[in-house]
Amino acid sequence: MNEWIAIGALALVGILIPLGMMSVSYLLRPSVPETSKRATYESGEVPTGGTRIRFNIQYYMVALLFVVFDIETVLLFPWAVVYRDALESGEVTLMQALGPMLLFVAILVVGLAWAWRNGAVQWAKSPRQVELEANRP
Amino acid sequence: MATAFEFAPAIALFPLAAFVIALVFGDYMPKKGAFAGIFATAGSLLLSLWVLATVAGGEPYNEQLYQWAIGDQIGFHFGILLDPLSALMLVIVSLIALLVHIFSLGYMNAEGETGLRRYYAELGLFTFSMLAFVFADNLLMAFMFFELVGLCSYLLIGFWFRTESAPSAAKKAFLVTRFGDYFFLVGVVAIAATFGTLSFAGTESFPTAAEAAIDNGETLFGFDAETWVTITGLLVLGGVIGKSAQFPLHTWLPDAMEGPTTVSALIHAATMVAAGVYLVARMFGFYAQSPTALSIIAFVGGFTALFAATMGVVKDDIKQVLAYSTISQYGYMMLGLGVGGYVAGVFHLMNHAFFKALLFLGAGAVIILMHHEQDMWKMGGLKDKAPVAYYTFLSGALALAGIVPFSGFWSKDEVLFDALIVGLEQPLFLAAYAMGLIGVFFTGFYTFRMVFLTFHGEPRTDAARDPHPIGWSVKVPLIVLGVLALVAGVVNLAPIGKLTGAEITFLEFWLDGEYGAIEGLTYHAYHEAVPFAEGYIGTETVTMLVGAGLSLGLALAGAGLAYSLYNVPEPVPHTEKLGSVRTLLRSNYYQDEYQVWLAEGLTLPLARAADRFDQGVIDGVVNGVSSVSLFGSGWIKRIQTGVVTNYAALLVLGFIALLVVLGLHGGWFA
Amino acid sequence: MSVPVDYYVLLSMALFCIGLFGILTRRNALMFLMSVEIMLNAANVNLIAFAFYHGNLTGQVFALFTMALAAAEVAVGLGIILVLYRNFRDVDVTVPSAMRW
Amino acid sequence: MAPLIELHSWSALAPTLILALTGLVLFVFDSIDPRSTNRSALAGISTAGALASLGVAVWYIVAGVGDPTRRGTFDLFGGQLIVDQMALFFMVVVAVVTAMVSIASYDYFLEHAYQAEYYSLMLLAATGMSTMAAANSLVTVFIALELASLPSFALVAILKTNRGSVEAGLKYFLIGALSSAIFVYGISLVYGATGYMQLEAIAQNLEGAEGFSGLLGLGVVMLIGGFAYKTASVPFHFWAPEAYEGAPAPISAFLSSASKAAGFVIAFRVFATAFPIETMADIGIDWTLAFVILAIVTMTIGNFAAATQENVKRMLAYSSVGHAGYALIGLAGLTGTGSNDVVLGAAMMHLLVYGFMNTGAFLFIALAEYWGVGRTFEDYNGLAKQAPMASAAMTIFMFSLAGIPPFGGFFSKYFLLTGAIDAGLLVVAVALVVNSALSLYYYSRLVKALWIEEPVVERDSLTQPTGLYVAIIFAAVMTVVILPGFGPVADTAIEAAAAVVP
Repeated sequence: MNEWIAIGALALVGILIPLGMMSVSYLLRPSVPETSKRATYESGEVPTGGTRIRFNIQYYMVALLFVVFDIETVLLFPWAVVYRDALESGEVTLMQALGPMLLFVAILVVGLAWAWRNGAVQWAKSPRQVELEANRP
Repeated sequence: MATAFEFAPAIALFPLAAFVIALVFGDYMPKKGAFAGIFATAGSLLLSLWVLATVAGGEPYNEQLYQWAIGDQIGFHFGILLDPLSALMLVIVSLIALLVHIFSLGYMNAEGETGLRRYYAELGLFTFSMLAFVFADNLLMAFMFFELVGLCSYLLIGFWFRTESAPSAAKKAFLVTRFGDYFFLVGVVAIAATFGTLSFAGTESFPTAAEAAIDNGETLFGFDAETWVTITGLLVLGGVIGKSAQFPLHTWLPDAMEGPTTVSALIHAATMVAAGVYLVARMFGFYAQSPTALSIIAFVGGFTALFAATMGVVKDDIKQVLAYSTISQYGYMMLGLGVGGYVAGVFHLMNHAFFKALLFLGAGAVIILMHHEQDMWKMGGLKDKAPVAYYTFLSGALALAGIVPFSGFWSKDEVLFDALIVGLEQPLFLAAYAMGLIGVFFTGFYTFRMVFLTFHGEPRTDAARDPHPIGWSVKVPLIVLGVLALVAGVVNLAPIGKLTGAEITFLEFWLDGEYGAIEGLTYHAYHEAVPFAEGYIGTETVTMLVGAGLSLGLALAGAGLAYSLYNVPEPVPHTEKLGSVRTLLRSNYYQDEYQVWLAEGLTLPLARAADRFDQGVIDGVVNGVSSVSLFGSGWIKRIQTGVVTNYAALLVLGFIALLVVLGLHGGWFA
Repeated sequence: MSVPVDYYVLLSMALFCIGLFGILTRRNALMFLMSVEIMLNAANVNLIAFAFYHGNLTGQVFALFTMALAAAEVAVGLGIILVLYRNFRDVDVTVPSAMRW
Repeated sequence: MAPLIELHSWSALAPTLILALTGLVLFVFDSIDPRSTNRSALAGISTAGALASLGVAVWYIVAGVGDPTRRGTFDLFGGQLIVDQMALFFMVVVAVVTAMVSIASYDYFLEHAYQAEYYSLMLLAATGMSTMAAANSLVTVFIALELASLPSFALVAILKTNRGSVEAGLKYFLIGALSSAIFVYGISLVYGATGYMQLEAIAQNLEGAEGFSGLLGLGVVMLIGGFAYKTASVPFHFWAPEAYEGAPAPISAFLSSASKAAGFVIAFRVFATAFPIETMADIGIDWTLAFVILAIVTMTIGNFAAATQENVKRMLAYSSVGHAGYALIGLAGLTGTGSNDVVLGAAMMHLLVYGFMNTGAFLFIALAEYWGVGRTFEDYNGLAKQAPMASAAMTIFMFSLAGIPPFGGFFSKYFLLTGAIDAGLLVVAVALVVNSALSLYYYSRLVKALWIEEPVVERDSLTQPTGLYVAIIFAAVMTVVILPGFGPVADTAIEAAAAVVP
């Protein structure tokens, strides 16, 4: 159980330090309420609205794409681990080791290309696109 | 090498083809399809004769043609059984059918009937059904065609469906026979379920199986085998009693006279009514296993023979007299079969077919002569004006009354002889014999009362004074049948054979398979199976002479009484002298009344109660089930609240329930 | 020094139940989604612990697949939640209840 | 029989690969020409892909792939995927439903903005279902299941501005996510108890799982949950009525036929292969009992809830739940007392026939939505006068669904009934009969509305969209001609089932 005591102590210290610092600062600081202090902080600029604004839909699009493609790379990981060993063992050819992953990436590329062409990663529409959209039934 | 048997199906299929042709093209054909029927029945007759010859050559035939349902235990099939009995019956049926068709030319066509297309089509179908019934090789096929026969008789009795009485008579015939057939159907199912086969003949037949079951002392459905055979046999007998118009299901037959007289001839002589008795003969091997069933057949037959004969005495309508005589004569056949006289029963069936067809056709001729008048009191004196009709009718009447040497004498005498010898050992049967014997007297009386009233004396009406002429198509069948009624008895002159020692009982040899038969379906086999002992007064010959003398004497006495009462120029009804008995007889012993009372007083309330039960309880349950279902449906669909969080909760609950059930069942928590 | 596998199972079951609790109580679609993610990760904990216990890699690799699929699921889910918001002006999962019974 | 060219074992998966490839081709097409409205090209590509997949699968069956006595089964990736007769049988079901739905969608999505996305998502979902048919390891089962599910969520919600479609998509997604979480947790527990994910390996290592019987039991029940979700069985069926009602009708057809069939094939394979009945019974996990309960409850709830629906599509949705209950008999009957192959084969046959009759029925709804006649029974009144052919087809579907001879549905249901009786499950047999009787009520209600009732409102004359008509008539013809062709179908199904059940 000794090891567990050490871990517990470490966790305790880890919690106590930030709590202690916050309470010390709360005790020491002066309290002068003022409207500009309560305003939204926008890097020194005069704020133009509340914090609860709606983000552009593109944020979500990019975020979704990021999540998906980011996680897909996880699948590269086990492959990468065994790739060199597999080749050196001589039991598989280069094509057998590399081919499936190339196929996998190729499929991802198709997806990415599709997303790109459909404007998922485009931050703003070009005038030509706007015009095309307008002419579309 | 083509044998007769390869063409055997055509015997029935010819009339079927005639039916189709008459139905489709009848209106465009000369004589409205009559020729189609005549050619078809003639073809059937020729083929039947060929088959008869082949069977006589020692080649019986029992083939399964088409299996239409196969189960684990039992298969149902159509097949053909041609043995001496069925071959003989085929000839009789096709001959009578042919003659009736020919006669119809004179009776129906010449009289300008409408609806002849329908008439000939139905006649064809009727003949087809009967022929197929005759050569059926199993009970179910027999049942099917039995029903078809019933249907056709319904159609034909109701031929004049625009009159008031014909449709109701047709309905009555249909319903009464259907009542009997209901038992028949139950019997068929019972036999099929018990023995796993419905074949009449062969090693895999139900009579054989029944015999084996009785010999092995098996228990079937909780009864010992013999009792069960009796029960199933009596169930089938229900159909026979209905069709062959035996007491108490005979009431349809007199009403059936509403049909055309030709149809009556066909129904009474060769088809519908004969079907019942033929069925008993067909499965005689089965009945022979059960003395109880046989004695019931004998008693029903004997009683009916007497009972119907007494009613025939007081009838005024010529066809009514014949109707009751038919009932009575089939009673004799049943009596004969019931006492184990297989040959006697079949012999009488054959003879009766000839003379009864003759009498009906003769009555038809009389009706033509009389411009469609059927009341005998309005006839008289036709003897000189229509000698052909008279002499042929007389021949039939003598046969019916059982006057030597006409055919009816020989067969009726044999029936009574068989009853007598059995009765001498089992006194119970003496009662049946006595009834049959007394019936002979009445038969003689009403037969000759009819003859004298119709043909003798002075014409009593204008119609009788100036009769309508009759043509060749009427005369030919009458002559053919008249000759047959006279001579048909020679096929089995048993008394003469016994007296002289000559081997002249051909029918017995025939049915006994001397000329070839299917094993087990012979007179000898039956005779051994029948459990009745036989006794004689002195010797066999003495017994026979006593019996024959007695019956002949009674018949002559009856005829003589009729002669003295009615063979006068101006006969008067003597029936008043009978007093209240007359009312009783005229009312047919109130048979119709009591059956109507049964129907109205007993069955109707029962049916009402059943209806109320059906409407209230059964329908209530059904409606209740459906409304409960729909209510339950309304409730179950409320589970789907539309809120997805509830779904998740219910899903988890359901999952946990499943887990708990499975866990408890598998003992995970133990 | 190794932690018995039972502890991991207990941990994962706790996570699973926490996720289930979230699903049953939260009405916000995003919270619902997060709860599902917790449940999936509970399975991942199990998989990796058992892979260690059994000494084969199947569980670990499958955990990777699960994560990838979870991500894809989230992507689809977010897309659906977006159209949900557009149509119903809300991300409360109990609001769309037009179809029932 | 012409010899099959000796192919790489990969090629055994060709029906699935063709579907995947078609999906990718559609993506490439859309990348080249974004937001294309070339409906004929898109529907043509996807139909051609589905038909190619169908053709190859049928060819394989005929050529004897998967038949142990002829070409044998194909194991791929160390037994992760297997191509046997059962796999091919369900690949056929998936491909044929996909083909019918693709053709029908040509007309249905006339004005729709996301043509290419629609078809490619459908093909990807079909790929997933096709893979499910071949999945032989819990890993591939789960991946294939998700591959089928994720596009389905999007497909249900594809009418982005239709509140019904979005609501359906949301409910489907949420229940689906919950179910797949439960399912994957079940996988992790089974893996924990046995140490393997490959189905045969699980079966071999069950003996060692004695100490973990609690974990294994929980895991098995969780797996049952996952299958119940995919097959829309109680208590995981809650998504089905809403998803089928709200989704575009071709998608309802697709999900209720192909997706359900795919759900069943993995259930059949996992339970028949990985959890042999005797071994599991020794451990105390009698999973057939679970399926007996689920079958009875599912068919009862589905049919009872369907009985009083006013909305035709929702009625069909509930009836689809009821039919899941019928097909569950295939698993419930694997008690070993009857003939396992017959009862499982009967369920397979039912799913095949169901693939035609139910797809056809939903496509008729699609046709009605295309005409815009409305959703309730009343709205369908008198349609037969204006569209006799389609109505006749719908009548065939209804009677076949109710299990009336001489249509295909009668035979498969009859086999299920005899299978249930053989297996000694009299309660299930009784429930089947009672529910069939009840189902006749609401199916015939629709037939009555179509043929007998007078229209409530005057309708303009109705057009005859080619694609929808082709698909419906094809489905109707198949529902009828499957009867004469039932001999070989039944033989194949029972043979396939015999290869899977121990």
